[in-house]
Amino acid sequence: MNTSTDSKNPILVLDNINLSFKGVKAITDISFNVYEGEICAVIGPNGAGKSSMLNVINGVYIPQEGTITFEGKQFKKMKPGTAASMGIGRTFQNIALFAGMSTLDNIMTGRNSFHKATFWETALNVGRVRSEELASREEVEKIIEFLGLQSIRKTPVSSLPYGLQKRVELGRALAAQPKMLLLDEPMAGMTMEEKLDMSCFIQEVNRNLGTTVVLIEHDMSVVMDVSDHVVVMDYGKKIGDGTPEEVMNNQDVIDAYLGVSH
Amino acid sequence: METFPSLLQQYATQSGNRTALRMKRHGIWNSYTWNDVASEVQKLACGFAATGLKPGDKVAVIGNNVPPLFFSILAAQSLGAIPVPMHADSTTSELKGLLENCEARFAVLQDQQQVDALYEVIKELPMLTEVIYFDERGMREYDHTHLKSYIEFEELGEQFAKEHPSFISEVSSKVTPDSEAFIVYTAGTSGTCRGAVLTHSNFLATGQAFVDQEGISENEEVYAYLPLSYASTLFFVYALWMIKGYTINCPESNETILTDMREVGPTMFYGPPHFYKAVYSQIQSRTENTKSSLLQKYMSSLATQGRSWLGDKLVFNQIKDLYGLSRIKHAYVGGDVLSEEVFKFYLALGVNLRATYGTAESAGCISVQDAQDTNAETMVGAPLPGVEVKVDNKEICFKGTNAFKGYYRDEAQGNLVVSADGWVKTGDIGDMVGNHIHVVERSDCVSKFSTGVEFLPKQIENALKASTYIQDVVVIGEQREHMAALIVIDAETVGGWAERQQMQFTGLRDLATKDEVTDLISAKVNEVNSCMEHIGGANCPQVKRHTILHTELNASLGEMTRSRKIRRDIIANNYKALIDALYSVVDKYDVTDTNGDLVAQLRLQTA
Amino acid sequence: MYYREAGRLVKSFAADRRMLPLMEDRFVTTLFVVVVMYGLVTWLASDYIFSAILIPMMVLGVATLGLNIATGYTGQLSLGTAGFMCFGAFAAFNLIFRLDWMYIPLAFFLAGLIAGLMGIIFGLPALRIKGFYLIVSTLAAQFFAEWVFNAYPWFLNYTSSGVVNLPPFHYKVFPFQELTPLNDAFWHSSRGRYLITLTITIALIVACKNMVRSSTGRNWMAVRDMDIAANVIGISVAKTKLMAFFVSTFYCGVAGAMYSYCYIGNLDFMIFNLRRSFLVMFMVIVGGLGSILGSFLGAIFVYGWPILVTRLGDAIFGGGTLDTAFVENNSKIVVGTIIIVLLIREPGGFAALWNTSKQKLRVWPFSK
Amino acid sequence: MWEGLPFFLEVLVGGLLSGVMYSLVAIGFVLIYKSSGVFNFAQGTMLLFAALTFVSMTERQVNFWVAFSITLVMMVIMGIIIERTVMRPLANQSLLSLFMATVGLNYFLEGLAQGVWDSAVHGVDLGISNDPIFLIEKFPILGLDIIISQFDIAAALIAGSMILGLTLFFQYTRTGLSLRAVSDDHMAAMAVGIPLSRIWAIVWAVTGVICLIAGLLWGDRVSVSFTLTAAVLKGLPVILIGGLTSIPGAIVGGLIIGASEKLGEIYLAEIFGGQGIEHWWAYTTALIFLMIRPTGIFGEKEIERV
Repeated sequence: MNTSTDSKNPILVLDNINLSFKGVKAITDISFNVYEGEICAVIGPNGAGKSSMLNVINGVYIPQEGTITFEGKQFKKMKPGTAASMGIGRTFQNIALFAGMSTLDNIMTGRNSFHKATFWETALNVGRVRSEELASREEVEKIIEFLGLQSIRKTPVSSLPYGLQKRVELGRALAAQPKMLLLDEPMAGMTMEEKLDMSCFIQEVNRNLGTTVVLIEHDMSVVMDVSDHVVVMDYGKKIGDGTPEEVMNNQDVIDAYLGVSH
Repeated sequence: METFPSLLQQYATQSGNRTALRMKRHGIWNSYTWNDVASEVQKLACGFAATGLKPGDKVAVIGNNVPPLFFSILAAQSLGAIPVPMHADSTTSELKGLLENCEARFAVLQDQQQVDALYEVIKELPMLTEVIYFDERGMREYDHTHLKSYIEFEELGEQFAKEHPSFISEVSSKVTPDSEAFIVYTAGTSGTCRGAVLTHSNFLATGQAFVDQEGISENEEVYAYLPLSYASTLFFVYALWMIKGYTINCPESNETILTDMREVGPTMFYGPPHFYKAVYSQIQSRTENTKSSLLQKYMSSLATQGRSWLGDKLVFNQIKDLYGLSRIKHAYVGGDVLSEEVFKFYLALGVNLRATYGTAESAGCISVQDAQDTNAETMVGAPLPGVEVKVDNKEICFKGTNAFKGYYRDEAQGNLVVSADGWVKTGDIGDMVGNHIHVVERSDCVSKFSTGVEFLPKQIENALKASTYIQDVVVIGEQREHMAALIVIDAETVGGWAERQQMQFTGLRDLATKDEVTDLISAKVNEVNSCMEHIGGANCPQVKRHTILHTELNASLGEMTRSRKIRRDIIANNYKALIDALYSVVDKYDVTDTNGDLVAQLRLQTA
Repeated sequence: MYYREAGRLVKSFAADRRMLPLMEDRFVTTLFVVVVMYGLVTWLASDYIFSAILIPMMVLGVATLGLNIATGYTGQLSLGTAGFMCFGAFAAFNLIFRLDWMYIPLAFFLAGLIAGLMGIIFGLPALRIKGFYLIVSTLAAQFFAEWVFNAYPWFLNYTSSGVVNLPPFHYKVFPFQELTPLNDAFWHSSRGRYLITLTITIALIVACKNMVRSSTGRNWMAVRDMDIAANVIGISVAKTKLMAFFVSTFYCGVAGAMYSYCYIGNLDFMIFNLRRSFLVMFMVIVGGLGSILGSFLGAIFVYGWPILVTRLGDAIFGGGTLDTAFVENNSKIVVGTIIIVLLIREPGGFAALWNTSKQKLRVWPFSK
Repeated sequence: MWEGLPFFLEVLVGGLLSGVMYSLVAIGFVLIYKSSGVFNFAQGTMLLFAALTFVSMTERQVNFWVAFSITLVMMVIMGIIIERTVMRPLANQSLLSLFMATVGLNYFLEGLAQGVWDSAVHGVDLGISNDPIFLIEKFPILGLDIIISQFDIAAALIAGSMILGLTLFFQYTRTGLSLRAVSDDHMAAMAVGIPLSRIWAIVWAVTGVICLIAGLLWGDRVSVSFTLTAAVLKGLPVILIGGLTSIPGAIVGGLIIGASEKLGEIYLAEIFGGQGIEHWWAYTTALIFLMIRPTGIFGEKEIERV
């Protein structure tokens, strides 16, 4: 389904990552590659360390061992700021929107790296500020149209239903025009239609903008039809890695995951 | 005598800087002056010409009414080609059928959605040579052997214009009032689609008569959300626009239709009954939500006592403002009957609402109510100047400037509908009160019980639909011993009601199966029954059994036309099991999805 | 009611980004500022109204706005407001006293900058310390201010009493002032000081509004609402916090300078004590966290209440019957109660009440 | 041996002794913070309120113990009332607004206290002599020529025993156990059937008592007047050093602040030219500690879950 995956060049390389909290192992010797322009699904039972994995990738957690290589740049520990500036976008499992702001403003914050004006310039609302604001607004409006958020543009996000909030969060991540998106259970707790919409959005982003996507998802049917590449985790270890088909037929996976999970 | 292209030229030269068209996009209202329109049309037309569009060719235009759609229609017409508007959300099979029927050589599409719909069958349509899409988003991946983007198409046009500067004007000068302007497919409630061929003068002559009679000015702000694929929309939005040169405003998305209407605050508006009904219901439920008895008193007394100066200042002007009705001079409803209660409400509110009557065959308009008709929603006024109407054994027939040329490639059907002396059958039954038309019923909607007794389902449906809690009703009874009704509740108003009752509920599906709601609706049904009895005597047909559906009727499943008229045959088929249950003794019916899991347990009520 | 929004087409992003998007609001605001504040009030108000009501309310409003930027918009608690006002006041004094070419507005601006600098210094711990622990650093600032101006009389030009009367020295408001009919006497008069305060206040309000409706403000609120998420989408939390502290204390500094120059007319570190910090904080809570309008509503109420009580007392029982202690305790009880009630019932403060009533007007006759 | 040492020790001991009192106040904070996540800023005023009530009664020739017990009861009631009327409605609000509520409460009580009684300065005499003890005379063995205020010792002893009592109470009684459960996780605590509101009531009542004791000791040292409310400002840096939720933290913190205050006053004041640096010095000390351990010495560091 995706052309650029065939020319397998990894955009992200994780090299035996180890992470533990107060001695409790969350991730053990995990290494895998994410290839440019693919949709990579990380699956596994609850508490398998999937979210922690994403947190390591964009520097929210610092692994005790291992390296993260993004676009050839190797890091012992990634910082969230650096990750963002290198073009890693992110959404969270339990929505992390800015509750006090409108849909529009939330997505606008996603463009903060494009705003070079200093605070005193903004105070005086000089030409540069105006042009930046308008430029951002234009970009953000494209996203709003893409995600079909027109009717809730100015609504405070706190008053939105769950499904829409997830969309807004995706919008905020997109606003930064990331090279790679980390989506933590983008479809959790959604109705069937919402799930379909969401997977359409994800696929379109991946196809049309060429954005690499790493997502965590429980709904196997979704995983199977959106992803080019699946990584399976269990108890902080990697137990499977390959195309959806390969993974499906991998015995460990069947035992560990498909066996136990709902 | 004018044609659409000639009128366009006129505006471009005379009032080039006036705003012709506005569309909200990205949260902003973008305007196009007549100059912009003219130049866009010029480019497109050249593009068409460059890619070999000949006069008389058919151009399918598929999409919501966004500016480029208007442009392509005008462009096609100025080349003497015939635009064939189709619905934005038509399914692949629908498209295939229509495109084959009208032998379209060109198709202009709005965006990915239509491309996807068409893409699968594109190779099965040999005559279709060019497919143009407006909206670039998501199109890069597609194989472009059959596709052109609007942009590259316009580039072609500019090329062509350099080579043949005067080509377009020459061709369009050859377009005469009697040349075909549109082929409009009738979304017949009977199901089958027929393409009515309509000329420039069908629209322009009739339209001229209309604007003269109604006093439409060139300063109108018109709000147009209905797709151009209906004859009526073509008449009320497109034709009148070209006649008066006023400003059209198009909404941003389907979710923002109401809010955008407020932003526009139109002076003229044409809408279907369900739009007016929706606004009405919303106003009602918001009124109840205020819990202010004074306001509720005001509103309820509105219909009876009308408005006072104070009432206007304090309440009604504000309400009109909230729904963008404050500036409205001409409000029209058409396509179906709007229930009396709602109709009266708007009139009392001071909205000059008029019912219009028309069919695809009559270029969308035969007559419009005038002052003396407003007492009854089924009185639709005197025929427009230049149009004659007669009633021939209960069936309404018309002839005159708006009479169509016939059905495209359907001689036989044409002859059935058009008599030798040019009278066109509408298929609606009614009578004349003086020179005013009174529409009683669409003939194909008169049903017979197994006993042979005739009854008019629509009558009961409208009676029920007068309730703000009921969105749609389907009355069944054809070849059965009595009537039964499938009811779709209005999620918003019933939801509001439920909240006021401190009820817990998740959504429409949940509401539909709640005892309280069932009682609410049953009460309404009984009310209607008793009032039917009151009018028609004891043995007049009544709704014996009814149930509340767990979903809305679905246009894409063909359960209703895109103008939201119900299609009995398809519904009867889709809900066969349920209906059979209704005619049995059971009082519960389980709806299950494809995996056989329970979706909802419907209550089957007996009146 | 009043609002009539049908037929308003927003035709550009610029128009949509206006400070006051609603035409009605623009109308009322301009009317209020131009006709009322600059017109009628300037013309009619008495010396008492100027110097005992309007000027202090505006000055305190600015201070409140300052605190609101840190606490309301960025979520950084601060108890050092008065301390930073103190820095501002002394900075202004020394600038004007030691540089005879200095102009009042410039002096106030520089005073703001200096206070802002202190703000950054005492804000630095915020980069490592979160939430309540930050109180420490702001309180340190408060006490440090009180101490330093006591310990080093140089700042007071060695005035024995510890209080300098202002303005004992000639001060200029703007260049070529002598060419205007308005002489020093005017600018030293309550009316003149009112005009200075009003103009500066409006300027500061506009500046704040500009920041709030641009990337700066969005970043502040992002940090306030969820700093991890903010960090992940590339907002430098540290930088944003410091910036907020700087701007916040800048406003407090200017407020301090205005407080001593335009309001009480003397310089005394004793009045910039912790109690004043808390008073400003009350104004924020009562007025509403994260609201410019609220900042001023809060200031007006908290400052105005005691005055109101005294006035009423005088009106009812005849002049001077209510002793100050009573009034003070009364207003403490009232304000305290109101704070608690607001926090329970309407955490948004007066601003929220204002907005809900405005919203009601917009959807009148409906309730939502 | 450094000849300044005795003096240094004298200062240090003095500091530590007064530190004990800070600890006492601080524990009040900690208890409430632990149980309901509230940073009770009103404590200073509760302290004043208690002292004022007591004094105003003794001044009206009410017997010491009668006055004491009446005040005690009153403080308990007050604690409970506060919990009911202010804290419960605000349960599971943001920490910020909870804090602000107590600030408002503080202001309210100030008004009330001075409204009901008066804003005059009162003396309170607990009958503890204030004569200094010359250590060298009492314990020649130590060979230290240090003067220690008898009162300080007494106060420290009282406060100390109080602290000890509380610690034991919250370590070994059922209530204490449930308190710790609550501070770990409200929801869970409720799930296992711990009556939150009762815990809160108890905690606030205990705080009332603490306020009384501290109020009296303090009042005796520096007359009973408005300045007593400053107690809260003493308590603040203490618990922040200790880490908001830790009783041992509060104790250690108290000693640290007490000592560093006195030492700073003696040894740093002249470096800084002026005097009265102890105010900001206490906070600077706290800052230094926090920069090293952002959540205090005993405060647990939370992992940010996203």
